[in-house]
Amino acid sequence: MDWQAFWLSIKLSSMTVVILIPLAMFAAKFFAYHDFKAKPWLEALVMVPLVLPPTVVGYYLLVGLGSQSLVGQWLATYLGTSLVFNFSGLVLASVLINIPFALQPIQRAFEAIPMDVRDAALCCGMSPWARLYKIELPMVWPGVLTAIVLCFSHVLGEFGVVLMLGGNIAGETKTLSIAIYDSVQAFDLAAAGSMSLFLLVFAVSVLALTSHLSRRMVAANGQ
Amino acid sequence: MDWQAFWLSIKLSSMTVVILIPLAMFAAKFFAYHDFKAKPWLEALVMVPLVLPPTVVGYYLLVGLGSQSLVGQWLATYLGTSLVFNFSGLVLASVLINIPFALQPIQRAFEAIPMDVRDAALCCGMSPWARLYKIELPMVWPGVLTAIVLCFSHVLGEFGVVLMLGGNIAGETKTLSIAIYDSVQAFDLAAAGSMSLFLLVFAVSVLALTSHLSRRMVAANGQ
Amino acid sequence: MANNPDEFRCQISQQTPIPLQLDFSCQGGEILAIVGPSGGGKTSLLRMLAGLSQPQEGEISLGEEVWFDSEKHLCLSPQQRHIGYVPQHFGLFPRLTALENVLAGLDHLPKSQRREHGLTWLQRVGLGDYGHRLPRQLSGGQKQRVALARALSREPKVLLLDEPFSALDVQTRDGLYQHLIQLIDELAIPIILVTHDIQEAFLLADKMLLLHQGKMLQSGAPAEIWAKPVNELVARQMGHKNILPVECIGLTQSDAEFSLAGQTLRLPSATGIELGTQFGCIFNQASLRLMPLEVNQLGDTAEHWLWVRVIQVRVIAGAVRVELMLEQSECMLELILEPGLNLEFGLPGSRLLNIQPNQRRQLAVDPWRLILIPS
Amino acid sequence: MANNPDEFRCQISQQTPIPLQLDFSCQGGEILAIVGPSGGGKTSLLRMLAGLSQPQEGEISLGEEVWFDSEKHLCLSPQQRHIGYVPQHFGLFPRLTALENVLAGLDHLPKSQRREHGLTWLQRVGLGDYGHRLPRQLSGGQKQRVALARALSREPKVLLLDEPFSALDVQTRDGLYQHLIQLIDELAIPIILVTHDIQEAFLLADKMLLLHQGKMLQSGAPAEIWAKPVNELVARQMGHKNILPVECIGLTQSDAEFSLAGQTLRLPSATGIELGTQFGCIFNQASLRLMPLEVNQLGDTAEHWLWVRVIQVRVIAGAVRVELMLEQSECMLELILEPGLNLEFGLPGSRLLNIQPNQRRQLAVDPWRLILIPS
Amino acid sequence: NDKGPLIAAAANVKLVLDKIIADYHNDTGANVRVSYGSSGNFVAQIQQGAPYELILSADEFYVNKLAALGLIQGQGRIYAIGRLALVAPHHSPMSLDADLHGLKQLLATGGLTHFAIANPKHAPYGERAVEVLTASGNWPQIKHKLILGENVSQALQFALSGSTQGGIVALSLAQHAEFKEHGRYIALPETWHQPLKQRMALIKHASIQAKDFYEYLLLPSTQQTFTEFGFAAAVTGDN
Ligand SMILES: Nc1ncnc2c1ncn2[C@@H]1O[C@H](COP(=O)(O)OP(=O)(O)OP(=O)(O)O)[C@@H](O)[C@H]1O
Ligand SMILES: Nc1ncnc2c1ncn2[C@@H]1O[C@H](COP(=O)(O)OP(=O)(O)OP(=O)(O)O)[C@@H](O)[C@H]1O
Ligand code: MOO
Ligand SMILES: [Mg+2]
Ligand SMILES: [Mg+2]
Repeated sequence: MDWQAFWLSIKLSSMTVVILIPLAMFAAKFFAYHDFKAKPWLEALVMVPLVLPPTVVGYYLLVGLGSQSLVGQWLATYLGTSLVFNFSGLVLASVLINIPFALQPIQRAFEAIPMDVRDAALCCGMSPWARLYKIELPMVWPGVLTAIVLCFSHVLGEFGVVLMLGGNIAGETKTLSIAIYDSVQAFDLAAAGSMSLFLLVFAVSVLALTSHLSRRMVAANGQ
Repeated sequence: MDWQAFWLSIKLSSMTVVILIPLAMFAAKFFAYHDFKAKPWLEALVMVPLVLPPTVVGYYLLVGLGSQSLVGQWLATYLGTSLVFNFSGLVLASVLINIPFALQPIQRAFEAIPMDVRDAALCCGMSPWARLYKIELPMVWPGVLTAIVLCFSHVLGEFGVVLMLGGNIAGETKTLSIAIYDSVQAFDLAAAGSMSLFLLVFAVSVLALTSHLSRRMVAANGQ
Repeated sequence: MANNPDEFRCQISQQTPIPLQLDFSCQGGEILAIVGPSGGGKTSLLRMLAGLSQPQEGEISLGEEVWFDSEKHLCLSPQQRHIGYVPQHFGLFPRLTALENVLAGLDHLPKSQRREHGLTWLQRVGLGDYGHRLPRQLSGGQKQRVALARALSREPKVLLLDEPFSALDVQTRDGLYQHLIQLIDELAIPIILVTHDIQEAFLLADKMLLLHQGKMLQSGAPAEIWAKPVNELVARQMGHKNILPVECIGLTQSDAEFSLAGQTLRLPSATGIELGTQFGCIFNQASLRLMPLEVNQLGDTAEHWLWVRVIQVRVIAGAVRVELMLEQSECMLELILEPGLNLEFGLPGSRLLNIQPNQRRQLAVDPWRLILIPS
Repeated sequence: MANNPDEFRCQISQQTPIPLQLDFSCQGGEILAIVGPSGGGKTSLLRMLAGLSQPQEGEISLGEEVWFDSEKHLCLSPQQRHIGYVPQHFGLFPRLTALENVLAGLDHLPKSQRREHGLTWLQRVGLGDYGHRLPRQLSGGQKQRVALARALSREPKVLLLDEPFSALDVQTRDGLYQHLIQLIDELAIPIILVTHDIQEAFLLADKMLLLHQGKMLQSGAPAEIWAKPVNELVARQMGHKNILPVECIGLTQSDAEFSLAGQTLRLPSATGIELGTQFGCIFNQASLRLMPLEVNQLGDTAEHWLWVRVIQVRVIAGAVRVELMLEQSECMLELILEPGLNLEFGLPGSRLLNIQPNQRRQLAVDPWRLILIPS
Repeated sequence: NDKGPLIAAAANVKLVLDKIIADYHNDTGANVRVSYGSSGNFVAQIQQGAPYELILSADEFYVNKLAALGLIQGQGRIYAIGRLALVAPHHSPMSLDADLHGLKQLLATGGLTHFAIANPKHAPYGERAVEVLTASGNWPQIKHKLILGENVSQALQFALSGSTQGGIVALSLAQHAEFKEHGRYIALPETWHQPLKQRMALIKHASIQAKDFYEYLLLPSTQQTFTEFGFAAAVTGDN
């Protein structure tokens, strides 16, 4: 069992979820409550990371963010940093490619808040933050949970983008899913099998626990 | 532009959606309205295809469905068919790995149907089919649309499982996403770029159109 | 069980989730009104009758057809019961138009007739022009009427109405009463009507049932319950206002003397009245008459009259509402003065009667009209 | 604009999405009741006052504070208006408990006071023990009371109530009236109350506004509108029942003769009555008196009486409701017989009066009490 | 930096390189870190500033490409010559011989439904496999039966999956212990195809340690290890 890779995967999944979900909530709320000509196009554009093979997405990200690119040069010159072949690059990539999984379910959840509840919330004199936190978040929670579960799982399993942008560097960019892939490639089926099994058991337990806790949480105050 | 691969991708995406979504609706409805001990576990298990690297999932599918496997032998003996290295195998694999994308959003949509509407539907004396078609489907439609969009896009972009189970046979299992991957690997960046662009423009247009039409459809009778 | 062919019988009891204990029946062609304080269990009961939830124990049947029997573990589904149900919050299908909502209940009709039948009912509830509207494009009362049309149009075997007119104005309401009465003439089905409007219950219901915390407090003809409420809660629910505590302080063969906040009242004696017993006494409108300003008109011996002080005067629809306080107490009385009833026959309006706050007045009491209830 | 410090003024007009044309004001400490048929635009109006939607044109202001001005493109948000709003369908926050729902409106209070204040109000609406319940665990009336507590507890600058008592029984309702009146005494804010219950409007409202298809049909003190409705629609909304078409067929200096379904009535003449004009005539309860069975008591010259036939008799709360039909016509009259009012003073109950369906009776009319409205 | 320099290596040398790195550590006490992947990906990554100091490519093409871009020191060196093997899973009716007669026979009888090679479009081993099939005269019959792996390793997975009757893969992989449980193999003569010259190169900024390992790979003892793992020794004089 490659513990280093395992912890890296967990770190990557968690950071992606922690960064992406709040951003997705704002975007989802905006999309849900505003209507404009370009909206269907924007919504479709958000799906782009899903439509191309992950390795290809990774390739374009690599070219777009690498040291030869404008972004890469700007980053190197002014921040002395880089987004390729290191962990922060992976986080960025994971956030980008998981946008569709985060946005869509949350947007649907916002759209489903009944008009009269929205009206009442507006008339209650709460600050927008309080409203979001006290009223809207509990109501869109099932959608947010779906988003979290999808993103978390998908980051765990994702290896195309990660491999391309990260370069399989142990301790830095070699996630468990790359380790499993490597083992399969190297015919170390025993290692691949045990790592897969471990990852599965872990992920299923975490997800089941999450869904159970969230159900209890929601049941404790209702549904 | 590899038209054969393009049409194959479209065919695969469409068939996956057509087969998966109705099944997902029944499962989602069941999950939404029934509560039992094992439910969190089942819900988590459904996420499994997301958690492992697609190539690895493909490898296990290949071994599990191949002609040496029990399933493969049964299929060969009794149906004279096989699920590896051909299109039907791809469809099966696509359906399996997209279950999380289909199930979760639709389940949330079912859960969001208010109690009083469900009560009223039960008291209207409609057959369960009529109820599903006339009452529930229009209400869960946003969730179903999300499921369709996610599945459709994901099948287009998926290549790990497809490559592993399908074996990259032109006209049979070589989808556009594999073709793009191949081009990138072969440093045929021009071909990769043009195919990617085409796929993107196509996918974005289809998705935007879908979302636009569905919005109009729903607007015509409401929301 | 040799039931009436279309007698609807319900005998249920349960402790959880909320306690319920009921036993009643309703004949075909009869309207049974269920009234009671908010949270009494009316909606919970209706959902059980509809088959949307199951009581712990008991039996529900329509004629020979058993709908629910806890002993035989039998429970028909809502579909099998073929009921018409107007839920308290309407339960309209949000993605269907008003007309489609009505049509949704008409699957038992041949396809060719459905549309016309649905349109007829939309017209009856005054929404002929709103068939294409979605629920969210309708006002509260319009929604309620769609729900009503959906339930009434499907020629149900039993009709369950949960405050079906609560969002409607008088005029619209009156029109719908007529349609309901017409429907009952045509179909002769049992109708269970939950309502908070006592006038409505009086107007429509043959029987009435008072539900409080899951228990039947009283049942019978509305007029009977009104005239003989078993306790103060029932009385208040029936709209009685002036319920004051009295105590029997003297008893002869024909009369009983009661003390009421220091004043004394002589009422006709009746069985069950014993010296020292406390009662609630309902001073309903018909029993009171405010005397003109010239005091002492009734003489000084307080037998059938009380001293009161005027607190507030308010003109209401065609009448005057006066709030009075019994002298030397906190007891309030409300009096609706309609010309000729509690006043001497004359022109209405407080001005003409010269009723002013803070006046001291005499209030004549007709002892035969008072209602005594156990307190 | 030199407004009263807390006068709430609203002057708006629009054509789409629904036509609305209104101009009214409401002083601090006043209750303005808005009534009108279902779908008249009451909820739409309230949403505009709350800032949830914008009218096309007009101005809304509270004292010196302009809330909306179409010319200056000014529109305060609902938060800025600091209102209390009870939506028609309650709009409770489904994931918050009853208490949290109330607390949600108390962000302007110091944190330490919120909980206590919220609990006080929950108790006032009779839900002290239900604070921990979620909306879906409450009955219809309990939900409505939570919404009410949420709006009233936040000490708003204006209170907007959309049928806030529609799901409540008489008793609970009466208790809440008291709290509302108490609140207005404490805060002296303008209160806009949409209601379908005319009694409620009479009891609570200082002013009343009749809204029909977005237009103000009439406004004024409730008693005034009741006594002088400008047309039949207003009359019906005010609860008048017996509105029959009459035509002036003779005119002297003091009297006017009217034909009513073949019979003739002599009424006091008034300005505006011309030969041949048609009116609606309201025969309200106080104007009618059913005569005993011995016919021809009033003589044969029909001046102040009509021949009628009894159609239906029904005992209602403390009185008898009789449906009569004018002879030789389809005109129906409804009569609530309370002892001593429309009958000679005596004991109530149709049995004692011997009123039976199909009897031919004389109905005395008090000409001074009739109300004529343009038809 | 005791973790050692980062090396990019083609996936098909994973087995042998793991052994060599262990030996290297034993011999010198020094460490290297290695990242296995596809040579094509490495080129793209090195172009974007990947922190590799040494690349072991699966063939010459990619190193030459890097040289043309001026990203490596000199032209690099050939470190090993790849060899091909014909493999068949245990149940396969195909008989193995270096002349591919068994394959031809199976094709003739229609007993061959699927045959796995690496994708000739971008995998060198796949390219050479096609050469072998062409030279042996089997190409027209077999070209529609081909299952293409993303790389030679995946081709072997296909071959082992039981759903093919065989395949042509790298000898180095076919020799692997794991493989023996599932199938048989036979080495194919090097004369059937262009030599699979696997070239390595030091990246421009490569450190002393990387250079040291680079040299270590060319030691005769190391080259001996390569041959044990199914490669032909590369260091015979010509660069
Ligand atoms: N979203 C909408 N789109 C179109 N018409 C609407 C919409 N909402 C309401 N209406 C219409 O506007 C009119 C006024 O509605 P509103 O809800 O203001 O009536 P209301 O006076 O509150 O009626 P009620 O007493 O039944 O609640 C109604 O005819 C209704 O059908
Ligand atoms: N899901 C639930 N869980 C727990 N208690 C509930 C639930 N639903 C209703 N109750 C409680 O059951 C009691 C009866 O509710 P019900 O809805 O039957 O009352 P009701 O008579 O219809 O009242 P209303 O006139 O206000 O509609 C109430 O006290 C309510 O709080
Ligand atoms: O680059 Mo490979 O390992 O010949 O397929
Ligand atoms: Mg209820
Ligand atoms: Mg309304």
